[in-house]
Parts: sequence; structure tokens; C-alpha cells
Amino acid sequence: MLTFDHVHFYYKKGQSVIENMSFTIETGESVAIVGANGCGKSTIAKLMDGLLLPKEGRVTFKNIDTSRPTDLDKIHEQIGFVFQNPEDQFITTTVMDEVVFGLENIRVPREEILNRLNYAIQAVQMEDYLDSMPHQLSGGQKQRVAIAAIVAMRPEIIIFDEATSMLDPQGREQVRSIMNELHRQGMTIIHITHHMQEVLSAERILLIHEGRLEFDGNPLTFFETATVADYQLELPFAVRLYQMFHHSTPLTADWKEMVRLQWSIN
Amino acid sequence: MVYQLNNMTVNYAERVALHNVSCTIQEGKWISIIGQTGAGKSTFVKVLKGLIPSVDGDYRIDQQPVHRDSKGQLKGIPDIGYVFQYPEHQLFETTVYKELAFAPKMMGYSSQQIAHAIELILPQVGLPEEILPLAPFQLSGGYKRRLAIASVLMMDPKLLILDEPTAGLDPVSRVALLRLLKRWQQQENRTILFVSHQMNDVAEYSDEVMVFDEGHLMGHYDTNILFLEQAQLLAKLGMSLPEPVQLLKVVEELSGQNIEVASCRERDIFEKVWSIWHTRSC
Amino acid sequence: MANTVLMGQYWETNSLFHRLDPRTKIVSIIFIMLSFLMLDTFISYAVATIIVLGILLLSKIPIYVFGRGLQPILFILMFTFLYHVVFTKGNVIWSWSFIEVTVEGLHNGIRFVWRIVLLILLASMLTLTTKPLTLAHGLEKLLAPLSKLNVPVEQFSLMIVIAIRFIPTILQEVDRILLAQKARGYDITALTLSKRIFAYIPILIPLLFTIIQRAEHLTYAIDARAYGNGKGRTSFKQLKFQHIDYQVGGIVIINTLVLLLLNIGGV
Amino acid sequence: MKKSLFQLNTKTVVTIGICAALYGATGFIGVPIGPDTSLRPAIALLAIFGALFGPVVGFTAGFIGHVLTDLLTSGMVWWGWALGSALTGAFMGIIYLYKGFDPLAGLVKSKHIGFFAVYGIVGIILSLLFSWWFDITFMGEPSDKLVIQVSLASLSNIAVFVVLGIPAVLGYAKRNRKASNLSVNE
Ligand SMILES: Nc1ncnc2c1ncn2[C@@H]1O[C@H](COP(=O)(O)OP(=O)(O)OP(=O)(O)O)[C@@H](O)[C@H]1O
Ligand SMILES: Nc1ncnc2c1ncn2[C@@H]1O[C@H](COP(=O)(O)OP(=O)(O)OP(=O)(O)O)[C@@H](O)[C@H]1O
Ligand SMILES: [Mg+2]
Ligand SMILES: [Mg+2]
Repeated sequence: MLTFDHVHFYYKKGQSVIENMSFTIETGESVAIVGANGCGKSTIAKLMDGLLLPKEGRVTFKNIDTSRPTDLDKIHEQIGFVFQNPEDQFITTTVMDEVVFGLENIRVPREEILNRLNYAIQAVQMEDYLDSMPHQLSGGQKQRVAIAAIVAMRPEIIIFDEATSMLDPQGREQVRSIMNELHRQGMTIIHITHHMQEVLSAERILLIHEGRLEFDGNPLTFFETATVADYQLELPFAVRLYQMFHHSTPLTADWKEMVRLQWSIN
Repeated sequence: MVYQLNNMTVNYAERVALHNVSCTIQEGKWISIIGQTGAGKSTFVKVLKGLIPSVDGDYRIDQQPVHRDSKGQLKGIPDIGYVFQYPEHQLFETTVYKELAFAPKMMGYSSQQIAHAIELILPQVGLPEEILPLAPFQLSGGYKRRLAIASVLMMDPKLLILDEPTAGLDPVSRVALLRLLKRWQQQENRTILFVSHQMNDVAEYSDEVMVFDEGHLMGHYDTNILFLEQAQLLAKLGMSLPEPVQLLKVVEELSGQNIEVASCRERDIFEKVWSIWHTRSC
Repeated sequence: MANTVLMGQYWETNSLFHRLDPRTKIVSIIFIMLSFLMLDTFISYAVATIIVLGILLLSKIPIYVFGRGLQPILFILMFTFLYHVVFTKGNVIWSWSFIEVTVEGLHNGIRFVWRIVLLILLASMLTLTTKPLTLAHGLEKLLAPLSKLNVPVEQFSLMIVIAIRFIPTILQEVDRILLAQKARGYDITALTLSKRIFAYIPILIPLLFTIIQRAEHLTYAIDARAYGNGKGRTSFKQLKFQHIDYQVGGIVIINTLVLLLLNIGGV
Repeated sequence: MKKSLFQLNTKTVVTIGICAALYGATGFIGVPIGPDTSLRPAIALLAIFGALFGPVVGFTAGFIGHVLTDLLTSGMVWWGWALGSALTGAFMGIIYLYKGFDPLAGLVKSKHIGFFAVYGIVGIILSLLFSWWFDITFMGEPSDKLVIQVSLASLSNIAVFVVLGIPAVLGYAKRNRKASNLSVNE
């Protein structure tokens, strides 16, 4: 239960970045946050994790207010946050230490750390790079490490802030399946992305426009009805295809499925 | 201009990032570079720009060996534009304005000329004027990206290298940028080297594609040939096809026939699929 | 560059000292150094020298590496020596205008220089056989009991780790800025030396800005991963005393005692 | 928020760590001007940290930074000089305690500059005298040599402080004032 209650935020007085934003994300949901560049998505993510505090209104996680400094640790333990730029996230000098750092903080016992380290590193296929310096990896490898470091902590919520923007299609698919797996286990997934096909497979979409929440609901409904270009978005491939077929079959996230269905009807 | 690499090898400490790469890059083309994470794409384009000082191999521009210093190290090649994979690697000035003005100032333009050029470039990449006095690091991820691209476009280079320039851009800005680049490249006969993981964009905009795998250059293809005829190669290297081409494959499989299309671009494939569809349902 | 700083002076051999627990090394070196500060008599110097030579041999590190460590302070050593030689009053054995060389001066000069050399050799043992981050880790563990007294040992240790980790990052940052400038047609390294020094100044302010920015992100990163105040963290990399640590510890104590006795006995 | 002095939160930990690294990194650079003395731009950094973050950060960053450079370059730590760096950093930080002095917000008055210069210079001289005393007492180094060294080092450090350190703090404050003014105007 993560709640924004009439949240306002600005970096500089007079230039508000988030305006009067209210929504609640229930435990176990998978939510995509979309919107134009500079509309405030990363700021929302930082507000969720208590790294920034609202200037007005409240952000609460399970009724803990992020503005109470004493409880902030609990929030950080329960909410994992993969930064937009993985380089900003790196604290230590090796890939292994990077994953272990968070685990030590949340007091995971030693043997368990090893298990989780192995699991996370294998999930992102970075086994060969355990002793490399995070800063000396390729762009996509950095993102993989950043993801592994958070996934290993097994928080209740993970916020992915464009965490797959530099992955190859296969890597994107892998991360997608990691997310699905975690979601199946009950984790809340919040995914900030510009990749519309990924948005389509979320359960819920929050559309941010100039610091305001513009739409909150089902992604399929959204793409069927909204004029996406108004929000600097495009239609996912599945929806483009759907339009080409003149809406003759119901829209689903899996477009291959849709084509087969179409074919069989005809 | 023609850029030529011969048996180029790059080592980072113990890791070989490029293996004996030889290639020729002709003028006036949009060449995309694809390959999995860690395949050596960024390393390859850095070599072309001369950003990696010690390389093993031969590099010529218009048949002339590229200038090296007394220690045999490569020097940056000034008339190539280079947009880094992470905009943070590129931005260093204290304000957006200074960032944009840096390159033209180096090239000796007057401050009026620079101000004018900045006025022109901002709308093209979709940056508002209000951000000019801000520090680059106060911008959102996507704005940083636009700024990084704009500051290189200010150089108006003959060869422009873009390392995943669309990562972090919102869809409308992404398409706008790609169209801007395409227009610029075609009208002014410039060369673009475009590193990307977005197969749809690669299929849509490029003339040629270079495929990398584990430090090797696996081939340099015409875009249509690569995506329409070399699907096995891509599959073998664990790379995926653009969605329109995947659609084509699905329809081929369903109809059990080979479908000829004009190109691997989405419009052409949709047109074809639509016509097959139409004939079937009539 | 990044790697050189992270490795510090570290020199890989498979010696006994490389296997020792960093805590043993730190404590032992402190003990030996303290005992060296009391060196006075000829025999005690001789014993100390033998101890240090023994340690050098055991470390299996080539001698020239130690020489390299002494290089930066060669000047101080020479100065100290000459100073004593010239300014100590006593039996003159050679003179030229107002300069007089005395026996006592030679004696003093050699003694002081010798002591400094011994201390430096010892100190470099620590850094040659231990990586900086291991050293920091050892230090944290040594100070751990203070944590109970509410001394922020963990945070202090994180400070040191960040400092070590960021020296290369900062040097990289300078490289990065130079590279970014190079990518846009400005190559500082192509300038002549005298011009280059001035060209570095405009880099300083952007450097300061990006570093302060880095600090902000790093704060977020550490907070976001629930570091809190660092209390009660588990520790994945553990340090364990082995037999060898006890043996070495014992030897060090005996050594120190011997030196002490020698001094007290005035031999 | 600003004037808290001894509270050790993540932000202070990171600031000290990074300042120490910066001090250490620039410690690698130095133009030698005399026996064991060099013109070290690092002093200017201590001035900046002190002014921006206060005496505690200045002290700790100076100390850790100095010890680290010593460890990384020769392996031998000159504790007296490290403590000297720390003291200098602390003195540079006294100005931070003044009400109305806040370079992060662009607030620096001319009287602050005067105080800053005085504390800085006094700090430099005092800490060098301290290092001198320390070396004589614990290392048994000859004292006359140190007199030369201390005076040379004082002069060079004061020069760096006046020529680089003070202007840098002013420049930084000026830039921040500009940025915040702009936001008010818009
Ligand atoms: N540290 C900062 N100081 C001042 N302004 C900032 C700061 N960080 C962000 N902003 C501003 O706040 C606004 C929202 O930024 P934010 O990073 O939240 O956008 P975003 O939605 O994540 O965009 P993107 O998709 O480009 O990452 C932008 O206008 C940006 O310039
Ligand atoms: N500075 C460096 N030091 C050491 N190894 C490096 C460095 N930069 C890259 N590498 C390694 O070299 C290989 C190639 O890296 P490169 O950055 O060229 O990959 P890439 O194809 O651009 O990948 P991506 O799509 O993830 O950006 C990778 O295995 C990477 O870990
Ligand atoms: Mg963002
Ligand atoms: Mg890359």
C-alpha cells in the first residue's frame, strides 16, 4: 500500500514539478508509469522511496509517512529503487560488492547472502563479471548490475526507473521475465518506461502529464481511447496492428496471438 | 570521406573488446550498429572517433593514416561528431548555454553566431529556452539526452556517431529526432553511425547495418537483406527481428507461402499484410 | 589509473604477510613502530635492522620496489643527514671554511636517517601486502568494539571506503571531462606544457560541480539501499584469525620486548 | 538543517568521503618549490570544503585525505602533517558557523571574506607549527630544517589559499546566487 495524498513538489520555489497528485498502489500490483521527458516520473519515484519529501501533502507506505525520518529506514528496506542512471547507483568497487552492499544493510545472514548473490547475478547473466569494476562495464552491463543489486534485496516493491533502456531485446525480455516472476511471488512492480509494448503488459498505467496524474487505469483501455500523441507517447505495435485490422479482434498485449486469432476468424 | 579500419584490436586490461575488426565506411549513408550487450559496439565507435588512444591496428581516413602522436597513440578526430552512450559522460559545463556553446566557440564562431545557432537548434531537439541557464545535471534524463545530442549537432560534423541516442527519450521525441537526423543525413549527404538496440528503428531508418558479436564484426549488410534474408544469423547471435518483420514471419507461417515485400520498413510490411488480408477476406 | 589507485601499493606475491589477517598486520606494525621510536643504542639498531631485513626477505617482494617507496623522501633523508653532519658540535674530522664535519654529527645523521628508513620500510610492508580496501576493512573490525560506545565506526569506515573508491573516480572524472572536450574538438593534451597548466583551471569548477552532484546521487544511492546509520549490518566478507596470525603476533610481542630490554639495559 | 555540526548522517558521511577523495586526488599533484614542500592546490580545496560544509567536514576530510595520499604514494604516513591538514580544514570551516554565510545559497558578505581570510591564514600557520612540533617530538627531525620548511610551506599555502581558495568560494557562491535569482525572476 503506497499512497500519494495531494502531493506537491518543486525543486525551486515557483516551478512546481508535481502538482496535487493522489493515487494508491496496492500490494502486488504491476504498474507502469509513463509520460513525456521531464514530466516528473523520476521525481515521483524519488518521492515514493522517501529520497525526496513532498512540499505539501503526504506520501505513505503502509501508513508510514516518508517525512518521519525515524521510519525512513523501514521504507528503504521495503522499497527497492533501480535508478535511471545505473552509474548514480554504484557505491562500491566491484560488481560483487555492489550486490552484497544492500544485503548487508538489511542484515541478511552470510550464507543467505551467497544464495541471493548467485541468484541475482545469474538472473542478469553477469557471472563472468563479479570482480569487474561497475564503472568499467558496457552500458547494458551496468544496467544489469544495477537491477541485480536491487532484485537481490527482495523488497516488497521495486521501482524500475527506465532500468532496461539500454538492454538488447533479449536482455529486455529476460528482465521482463524476472519482473513477472517477482510479481507472481507477490512483489509490487512499478515500471517507469518509454517502451510502449512493455506498458501494455502491465496491469495498470499511470500517465503523468506536466506534473499531474492524467490517466490511471487499464493500459488496453488507455491505448484504445486516448490520443497518445498529446502525451508524447506512441501506440504500441500491437495497437498499430489492431488498427490496421480495423479493430476486428479484441486487443491483447500479445500481438502474435492476435494475428493468429484474426487469421482463424477469416 | 571514406573511413577504413584494418585488423583493429582493442584490449581493456585482460578483456579483448574488439577482435581484428576490418571495415570500410562510405560517405552519405546511415549505418546502424547492432549487437548484444557487451558486444563491443561502443568500443568500435570510440575507436573511429579516436577516443581510445592505444589500439592495435590500422586506421585510415581517405587512404591517409590517421595522425598519431610520438608515442603512437591515436588523437581525437575533430571533424567527427560523437554522442556518448550516457549523456552524463558528455556534459561538463556549468550551464546548458555554455554546454551548447562549447564546440562552436572552439571552432571560432562569434558569440552572436553562437547565440543564433543555439536559438535554431533548441526547437529542433525539443528543448525549451527556459532551461538555458540551468546546470545540465538539473535536467531530467531525457532532457540531458537531448542536450547531449544538440551540443554535438552544433558542430555540424561530416560523420556523426550516436551511441544509443534514443535511450531515455519519450516516443514522440524519439521519432522526431530520428526524422531530423534522417533529413539532415540525406539532404546534406552526411554519414551517420547509429548504435541501437531498437530493431524497429534500425529497420526503419538505416541504409546499412553492421552486426557485432563478442568483439567480432559478424557482417556488414544492406538493411533489407539483413532483416529479410539473414534471420538465421540474427537468431544464432541471440538477436531479435524488428516487430514488422516478425509479423511478416507469422503471416508467412500462417499462410504457408513466401511473401515478397518492398522493404523491411513497417509501412511496406503493413501494406503487404493488409493486401493479403484483404484478398483473403473477400 | 583507476586500478592503480584501488590497488594502492599492493604487490602480489604468495608470502606469509599476504596471507595474514589485516588486523594482525596493523597491530603488529604499530607495536614494532612504537618500539622503534625508542631505539637508542647500537645493538638495538642492529636488532631492529635485522628484524626489518627479515621481514623484507619474508615478503618476497623485490628490493627495488622498496627503493621506489623511499624515492620520494630521498631529499628529506639527505637533508636530515647533512644537517646533522654539519650542525652537530663535537670532534671535527674535516672542515672547509665555516663548515665542520664532526664524528658526533656523522653518528647522529646516520642514526636519524636509519631510523626513518626503517620506519618507512615497515610502513610500506603494510601497504605492499594489503589492498587499501582490505586495510580499511581490518581497521573497521579493530575499532568495532568502540561501536558499543556509540562511536560511529561503521560510518567512519564507509567514509574511508568512499574516499578510496572516489580517488580513481575523480581522476576518471578529469579524464572524462578531457575526453568530452576532445570529442568536441578541444584537445588539451595537444597543448604545450605551460599552456596546459592554465588550461586545467577551467576544468576545476565543472569538476567541483559534478563532484558535488555525484555526492548527492551517492547519498541517495546509499539511503535507498537502507544503509541507515550502518549499525548492525551483517558482513559478507569475514576476517578470521588463523594459526599463523597467532604465531606472528607472538613473535612481534617477543621482538618488542627484546628491543625494550636492550634499551633498558643500555646495551 | 545547515548549521548542524556533529550529526553524522549519510549526507555528511558521503561529503566527507568525497572531499577526502578530492583532497587525496589533488594531493597527487604538486609543484615542488623547496625542501619537501610544494605548492599544493589541495589547500584551496580544504578552503572550499570548510566554507561549504563546516569545520567537522574540513577536519575529517583533510585528515583522511592526507593519510590516504601518503598511504597510496609512499606507504608512509606523516601523522603530524596529516593532523596539520586536518587543523587547516577545521580553521577554514569556522566561517561556516557565521550566521548569514551560506555559499550554497549564494549568501556571502564582504565582512565574511575578511574573516575567512583571517581564519584561513591563522589556520595555515598554526597547523604548520603544530606539524613542526609533532615532527620534532615524535620523529626526532632536526628543527632548523623544519623552520625553513614551515615558513616556505606557510607562504606557499597562504598563496594558494588567497589566489585559488577564496576566489573559488566566491565564484561558487556567485554562481549559486545567479541560479537562484533566475528562478525568482521567472
Ligand atoms: N535536481 C534537480 N534540480 C532542479 N530541477 C530538477 C532536478 N531534477 C529534476 N528537475 C526538473 O524536474 C522536472 C522533472 O524531472 P524528472 O527527472 O522527474 O523527469 P522524468 O519524468 O523522469 O523525465 P525523463 O523521462 O526525461 O527521465 C524536469 O523539468 C527537471 O528539469
Ligand atoms: N573501461 C573499460 N574497462 C574494462 N573493460 C571494459 C571497459 N569498457 C568496456 N569494457 C568491456 O568491453 C566489452 C565491450 O564493451 P562495449 O562497451 O564496447 O559494449 P557494447 O557493445 O557497447 O555494449 P552495450 O550494448 O551494453 O553498451 C564488455 O565486455 C565490457 O565489459
Ligand atoms: Mg526520469
Ligand atoms: Mg555501448
